Amino acid sequence: MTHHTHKDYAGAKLGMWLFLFTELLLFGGLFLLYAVYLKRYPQEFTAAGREMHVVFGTANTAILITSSLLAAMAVTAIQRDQRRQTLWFLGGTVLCAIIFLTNKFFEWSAEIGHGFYPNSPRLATAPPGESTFFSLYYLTVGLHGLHVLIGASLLTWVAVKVKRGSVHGGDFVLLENGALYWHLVDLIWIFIFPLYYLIL
Amino acid sequence: MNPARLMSTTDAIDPVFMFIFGACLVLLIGITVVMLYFVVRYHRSRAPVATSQNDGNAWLEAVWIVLPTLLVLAMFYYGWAGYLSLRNVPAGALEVTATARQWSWSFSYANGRTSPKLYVPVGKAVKVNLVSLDVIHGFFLPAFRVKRDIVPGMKNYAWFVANKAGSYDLFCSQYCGTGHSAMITTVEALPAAAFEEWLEKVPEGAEHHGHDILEKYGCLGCHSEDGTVKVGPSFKGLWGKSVTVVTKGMERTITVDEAYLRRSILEPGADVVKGFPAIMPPFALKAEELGSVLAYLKGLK
Amino acid sequence: MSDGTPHHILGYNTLIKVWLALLLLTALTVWVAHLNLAIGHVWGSLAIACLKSGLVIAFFMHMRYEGRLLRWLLFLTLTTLAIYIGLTFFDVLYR
Amino acid sequence: MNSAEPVERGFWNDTGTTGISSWIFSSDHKRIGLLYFYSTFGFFLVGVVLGLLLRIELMAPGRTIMGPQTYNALFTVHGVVMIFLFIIPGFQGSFGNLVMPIQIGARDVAFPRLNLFSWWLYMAGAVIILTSLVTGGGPPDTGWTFYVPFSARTGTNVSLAVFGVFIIGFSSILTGLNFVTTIHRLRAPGMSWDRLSLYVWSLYATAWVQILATPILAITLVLVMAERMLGTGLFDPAKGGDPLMYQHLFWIYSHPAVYIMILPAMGVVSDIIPVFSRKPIFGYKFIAFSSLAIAAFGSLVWGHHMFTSGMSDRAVMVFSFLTFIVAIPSAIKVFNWVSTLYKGSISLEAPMLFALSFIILFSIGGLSGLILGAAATDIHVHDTQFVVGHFHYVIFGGAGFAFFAAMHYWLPKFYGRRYAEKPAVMAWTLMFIGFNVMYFTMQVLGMRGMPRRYYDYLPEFARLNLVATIGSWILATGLIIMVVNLFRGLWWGPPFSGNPWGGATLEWSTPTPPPTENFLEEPTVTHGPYDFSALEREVIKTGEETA
Ligand code: HEA
Ligand code: HEA
Ligand code: CUA
Ligand SMILES: [Cu+2]
Repeated sequence: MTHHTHKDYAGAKLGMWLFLFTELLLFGGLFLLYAVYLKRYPQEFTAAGREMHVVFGTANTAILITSSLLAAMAVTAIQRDQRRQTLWFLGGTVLCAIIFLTNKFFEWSAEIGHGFYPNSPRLATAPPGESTFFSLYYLTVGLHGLHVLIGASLLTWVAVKVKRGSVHGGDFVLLENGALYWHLVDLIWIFIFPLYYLIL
Repeated sequence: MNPARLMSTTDAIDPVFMFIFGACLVLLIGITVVMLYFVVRYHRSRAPVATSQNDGNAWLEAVWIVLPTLLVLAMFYYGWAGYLSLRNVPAGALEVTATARQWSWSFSYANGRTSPKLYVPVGKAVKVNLVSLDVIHGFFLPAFRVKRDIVPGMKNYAWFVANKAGSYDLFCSQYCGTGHSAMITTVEALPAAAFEEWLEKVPEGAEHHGHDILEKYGCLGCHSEDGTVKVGPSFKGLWGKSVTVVTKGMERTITVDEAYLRRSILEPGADVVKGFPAIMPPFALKAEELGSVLAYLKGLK
Repeated sequence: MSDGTPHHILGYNTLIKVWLALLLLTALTVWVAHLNLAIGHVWGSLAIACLKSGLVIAFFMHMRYEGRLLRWLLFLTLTTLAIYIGLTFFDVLYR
Repeated sequence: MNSAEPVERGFWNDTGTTGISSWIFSSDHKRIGLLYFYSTFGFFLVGVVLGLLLRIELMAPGRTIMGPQTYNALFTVHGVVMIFLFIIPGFQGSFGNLVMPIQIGARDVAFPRLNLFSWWLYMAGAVIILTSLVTGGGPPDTGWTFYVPFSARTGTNVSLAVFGVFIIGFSSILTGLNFVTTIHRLRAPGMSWDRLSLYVWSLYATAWVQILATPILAITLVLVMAERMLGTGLFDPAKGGDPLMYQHLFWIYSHPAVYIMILPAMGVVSDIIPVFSRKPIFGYKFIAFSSLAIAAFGSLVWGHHMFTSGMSDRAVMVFSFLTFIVAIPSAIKVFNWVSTLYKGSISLEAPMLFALSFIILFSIGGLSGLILGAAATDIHVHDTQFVVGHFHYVIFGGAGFAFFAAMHYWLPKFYGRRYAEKPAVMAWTLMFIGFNVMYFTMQVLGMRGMPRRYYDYLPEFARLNLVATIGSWILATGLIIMVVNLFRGLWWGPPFSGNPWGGATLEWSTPTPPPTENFLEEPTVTHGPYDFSALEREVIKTGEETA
């Protein structure tokens, strides 16, 4: 009864895009709060932004952009039916994701070590807006990190399918959709970066 | 809606209500009557086949888009105008601060007088500044059509004027927890002279001092003095009674004495009387306040 | 594919050019941030971020080669978000 | 299954496997639809019992059968169950799934397995919510709105309940995107956009609301959890947060959500009225378009829940204005429905009775919404029983009655058996009377100033509260008769086959019950959904064949 006589490629992509829209709006709620609190506490946000590690942020931006490039190249490769290249590109993407998360881990350790985390004693004595900034930062970046994790797992799974040959030049929606998801992760970071790291 | 002629908030709201309500009633009756007429007239027993296959008419559509639009625009306008008169406090209004907490009211006046009821002079506009000590509450005076939420950290206000002496209900309208429905008090509108007299009167007598403190801290919102069970146990006859309490998950029976009461006030979570939710917040009473409260409770038979 | 949608294949060269542009814009936005243009630089960084995301969407995500429907829907989503934020500001700005 | 006459079984028998696993692991949209139907309707009955208990408590002032804390938990759970477990997933999940793919001539939805996953997510969320009632600090007592700071402070099990709602939100999103894709991609040849039934149009509009609004709820609930567990303080004034921002975020979703509830209901009514009047729907394009307009403008009006909150006056003006604008597409629908009756041939069978009473009850609810939408009058009735009356009129009188209409109209199609007509009409009569006695009284109470979420009230409100409680019992009697009659009919009643209502939409052209892939051969659509003249020719033709 589930014999798929035809695979609706455009339908699958439409579905994926719709899902990406909901992800955009999910983060949209956090950006909305950011906008409101930036309006209310411009000085405090600037002060808190100075505590951020721009170097980490910039490095991670470059890493994500590169990973996005690799994901896009993987799509090109599979369209040309080059399985080996596809796997290399996907591997690169996942590697970037791992580096990104490792960076993140060190960055968070440093920040938490300095006493910046929600409800921390240090923030309790700081002006109200700073605690708001850090709470938003941790929630947004944490949620983003979760998406990096999901995206990387998704791409690994797709890579396995490519290797097994069930995703190939004639049927690669899965890879394309996985890559779309990955680009979304990049897209959101593109906004997180200036809003949290560059509010100097 | 000329503010000079405006006598009260009630006068600002009621005509708007009448207008919108009336228009809605007319529409509803119209729609119902037409529908019932069609149902009866074109019932299959009378009309075995449909006599028309008409599936639309652009003119009709235009009519019932434009007319309702005009109607709702009028409703919007009057609604907005009425709202503005609730927001613009007349000059020279008497200022009172309402402090809301779970689950009691306290009203304080410029001269430092505080009261659990809102006393106001007849015929004079009163501006009430709304302060919350914990969660969101709502300041609701149905008789004056006034309502405003009391949000912690925000400076909300409301105003009204009582044109007739009397006692009016004051409700907490925004859900605030177990005692929400018990968070009610009254507005007491007194003739100007009587109000002045009340305002200057110093709360009397040391023997009632304990009662005043209970009132000040809002204890009476949850604990009655007459034996009725509200959110918490009643104070009446409490002293010397033996009660079952839950301490760290264990039940035990104790006799109410000074030490127990003291702990219950300063550290309410320590022993919770069985059958009541553990929701009372700790109250940091000053030593002498605590003393007179305990003395007062002892005498409350 | 059975529905016969033509698939546009993006060459590696194009992708790498886009990547370089993205890195450049990242450098630019870090540089702009150090110029100390007060609050104005929030708008500057946001403009650059929009440009970058435009590139990602158009090329990496192939939006340039998609039909009209997807573009419309993307537009719809972004408008919706803008409206959510915009109408909230009627409260925040005038409170 | 012991009726004398044999009944064709369609998709019930088609699959090789049997037993429970052929249901809960099936990706057939009809089976998933019935799964949704039974689970949501089950929760509806749970919510109904809770509502009844609320009314008994309010029968007389003071303590009647429970304490204040219990009451508060009860209305919270009642609201959460009714909103998140019944009415939001209910329509899309059950009748959307059952009917929509057939109406567009598809074999299934675009992502059948995702569809099943949605149901599983829904069940998981429901189980989590139920768990929250008996674990931790006990059932949440915040009201279904979860307003901070109260929800961040209360000791009850809010975090878990909120997490359950979060999961259900996910399920709703997936259903929405599945339906949009299905309607875009899987229409049968000849099924142009102007031949879609109005029910499908309304589901399409609803699906967009689900996609564009639900993510905001998801993030808001995450923030409430973070507030409680991490102390992020984003809504805590002591830490620089703003409680009103929570309300904005909550209502950005929850106002559009009321249109998730009502739009499919409007679609059902738009489908039923022409069938039982034997006349094309009046103003097809306007009704279809007004569904989209409601979905679009419905996203702009959330602030009308916050008129008294201390929001800026300018925002009050903007949101009040937009609220009135969104009433216009609803007005368009009502006028077109009534006009459809004109010069028709009206038969008052159970589905039609529910559909017609929908118009009246929805109009009362919607018109009272206008009183709430005007800034001045909302100040008086906000957070009173008037609001409770308003939303029960639109949700229960509107969406609920349309749900009942759909049950009587479509379920026989999927069971191949039908209920008895007389008890159905009697049940309807009782429900209609009981409903108005209860909720109209509550609106009067609200205008007199009785606040909502009040466990206890002043003596002056006693008489009307008693009346309302009696109304709830009349309503309950009607509902019991309806449920018993309907299910007895579906399981053991006389056979139902062919096209007894005389519908012209595609589901009436497949066998009853439909086979697994809905159509014996892929249909080609040649006429509109309400083209009864085309239908009459077909009926005569098939009549000859069977003769
Ligand atoms: C199915 C659900 C549903 C629907 C469809 C609606 C529809 C509407 N609602 Fe309602 N509403 C709720 C569910 C719903 N609502 C809920 C659950 C709450 C409370 C939440 C809580 O606090 O717990 C609420 C609360 C609520 C409030 C906040 C009240 C308060 O707390 O103070 C407001 C204020 O504007 C409002 C307005 C409206 C309006 C204007 C419509 C309009 O869409 C109605 C349009 C319909 C008509 C207008 C009637 C039909 C038309 C005619 C009969 C023709 C003639 C009409 C004209 C000339 C215009 N609603
Ligand atoms: C879909 C939505 C929906 C529905 C259908 C209902 C249905 C009912 N509601 Fe509900 N209600 C809400 C949604 C809904 N409600 C929401 C969202 C709130 C706000 C919560 C909050 O404030 O946070 C609310 C609040 C609310 C209150 C206000 C509480 C307060 O503010 O103090 C009250 C009080 O009377 C009430 C009562 C009822 C009653 C009596 C019913 C009636 O439908 C029930 C009628 C009863 C029956 C019909 C019973 C008969 C059936 C049986 C006994 C079972 C038989 C079964 C079999 C034979 C199988 N509800
Ligand atoms: Cu205070 Cu409700
Ligand atoms: Cu609303």
